[in-house]
Amino acid sequence: MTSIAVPPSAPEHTGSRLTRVLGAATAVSWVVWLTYGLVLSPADVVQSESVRLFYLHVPLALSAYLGFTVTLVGSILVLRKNSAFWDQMAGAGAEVGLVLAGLVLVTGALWGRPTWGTYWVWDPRITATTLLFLVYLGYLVVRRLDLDAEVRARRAAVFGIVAFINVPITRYSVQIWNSLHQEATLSLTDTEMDGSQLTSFALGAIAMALFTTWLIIHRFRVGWLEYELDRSGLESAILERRGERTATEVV
Amino acid sequence: MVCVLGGFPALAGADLDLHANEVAWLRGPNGAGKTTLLRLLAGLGAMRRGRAEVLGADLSVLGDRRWLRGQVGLLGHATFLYEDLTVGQNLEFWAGLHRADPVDVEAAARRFGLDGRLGDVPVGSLSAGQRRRTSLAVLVARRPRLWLLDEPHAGLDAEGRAMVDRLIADASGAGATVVVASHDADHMPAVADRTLDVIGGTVTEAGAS
Amino acid sequence: MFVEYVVAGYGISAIVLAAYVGWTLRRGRALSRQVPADRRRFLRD
Amino acid sequence: MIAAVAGDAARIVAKDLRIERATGVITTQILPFGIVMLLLFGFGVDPALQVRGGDRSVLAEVAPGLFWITVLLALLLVVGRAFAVESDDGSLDALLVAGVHPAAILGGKAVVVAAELVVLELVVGAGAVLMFDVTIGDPLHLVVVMVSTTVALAGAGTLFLAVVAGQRGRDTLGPLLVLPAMAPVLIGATAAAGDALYGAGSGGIAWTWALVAFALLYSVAGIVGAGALLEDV
Repeated sequence: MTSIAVPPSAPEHTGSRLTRVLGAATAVSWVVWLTYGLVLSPADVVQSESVRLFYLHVPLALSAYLGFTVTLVGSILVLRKNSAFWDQMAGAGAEVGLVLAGLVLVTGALWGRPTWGTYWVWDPRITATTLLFLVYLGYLVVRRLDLDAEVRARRAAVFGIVAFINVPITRYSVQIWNSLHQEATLSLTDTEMDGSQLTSFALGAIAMALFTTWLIIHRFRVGWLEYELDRSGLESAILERRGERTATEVV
Repeated sequence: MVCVLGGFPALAGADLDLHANEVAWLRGPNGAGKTTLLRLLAGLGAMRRGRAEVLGADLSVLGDRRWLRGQVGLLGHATFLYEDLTVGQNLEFWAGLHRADPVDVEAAARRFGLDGRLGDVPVGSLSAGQRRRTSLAVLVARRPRLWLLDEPHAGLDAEGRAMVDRLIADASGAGATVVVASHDADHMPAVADRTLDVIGGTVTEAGAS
Repeated sequence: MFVEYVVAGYGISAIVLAAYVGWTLRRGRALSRQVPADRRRFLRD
Repeated sequence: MIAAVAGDAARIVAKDLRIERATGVITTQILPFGIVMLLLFGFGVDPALQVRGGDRSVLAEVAPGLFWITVLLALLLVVGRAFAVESDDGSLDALLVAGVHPAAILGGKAVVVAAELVVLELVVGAGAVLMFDVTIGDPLHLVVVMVSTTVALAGAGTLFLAVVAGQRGRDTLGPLLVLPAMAPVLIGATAAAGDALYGAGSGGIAWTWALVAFALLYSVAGIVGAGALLEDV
């Protein structure tokens, strides 16, 4: 772990120059993305206005994968280096990813209603995404087990690594399904895309990835502060524990 | 050394040096950290700060701890026996894991009166004292270099206690180190070479505090 | 057509993300006041 | 060293099978559970119901899925039992103090779980053939599907339950960890078993390869991750 000398005026928030730059970039990219995707680009010939939900849905999904990838990388480094830093990073990635994955499901359902006439279809990717959501929910519960911090970090890391197999399965579920079933499956990505739609996706993917990075850094710092708070609590607990000796002798 | 269990510093500072064929008695109130110290010495549990070497194994190194675990005999509050298996089957299983000599296993069983009919009785229907004898027999067959005994006399009759005392004497006579955590103030002074006080997660030589 | 679904999708997402961001930032402020200054590592770049 | 780990794992397997012989938990509790599930499926899905234009009953058609759901639920019971045997009287710690490598503990447990699942599968499978009018088109394919699925389930179940071993709430958290992660295995096993029973139609051999991959993945993950899960590092 790199140890950084903390100047006397340590900030009383989780912002820094990096997050401010990222935050500004996020704001600009969101304005561009939303203006183009919601106002300038034309409605789809087949799906009409509801195609605009897609400009949100797909970037959310990609960013959720980004969060889970941070969890994978963090988990590997926890096992290799016993790093508390990467343990908090893994937790931040999973929590942000989980929030985004939840919104993927909501926007997917809202897109499905006008398109398919129902909020839920047994589309392989919808099902897989729901399962992915539950897998990472389980990961976050493991992170809250009442265990020694390092033991918990390692157990969570094993789960964080194994759980990741579900990310590519989800990402490619439609292709996997189609290649295994000869019959065609109605899927979210079947529609032909034109230039303006591709632009909307690309802008959205960039905008959402910037936002996700910004958010993961903030969430990591919150986690790190919690970790430090636990540790300083531990210091006083150790002193108190040693104090039992003198207390016993007085009695 | 500092050892933390679930956010509670069970062991907050220990500094001790044990020699071969020494019998050390850990005494102190409940919750003082005796059990944690024994687990730590057995290579279980993680040490969060400080340095410790047991039988030449560095406790902060995982590989060393794994090796150490194979060298020590730990008898805790739990008997580590399988209730549904017989005394003989339990002995056979644990002796097999320890790669113990079958001759030693048989001798150990005889020594604790576990040969004969008792050998075919499931552990679940034994008395607490008989279970403890079975656990001790496993330890004896294993011939560890470091014995870690947590309240070995608890629940035993006079004869059983004498048996434990002889066992401790034999082990240290054979060159092993024995660490005993016990509340038995009448009994232990005669057995132990050294007395250590464990209070509030700290360990000190008796009389030196 | 279907504008209401688009509005609902973007609206719900905005509300959820705003709530989560707000929770994170506020918690960060509250915690950083409790943690001693010399232990507030990784808060700067 | 590998020989020592394998030897210890074999000792643990033999010991657990001995305990099973003495207690009969699997034969008197888990197998009846499987049979009850068969009966309940028969009540839930009318056995007389036919797919329109088909020559099989609906129950026979969905039998592969019901079969694997039964196995998946039984997996939770079987793995829970495998860990309960050890944590009853501190023997998990004692195994470590005996110098047993964590991989031998998890590996031994996985083998026991797999063996018990196989017994369950044979009984429930025979029940499905008798009661649901299931026919087996390609027995060899079915064996491959059953073996690879069993290994994947046993490996993953042991691995995930070890994550919560010794923790409060493990009985309720365990299913949350195991079931969603096992969904891809369930889908694959159902499709591949349907294939083996009624012939190609749902993907040929590809799902079977996927199952073999899952079996390898979870076995390797369990062996590599055992130390991180069972030792207080």
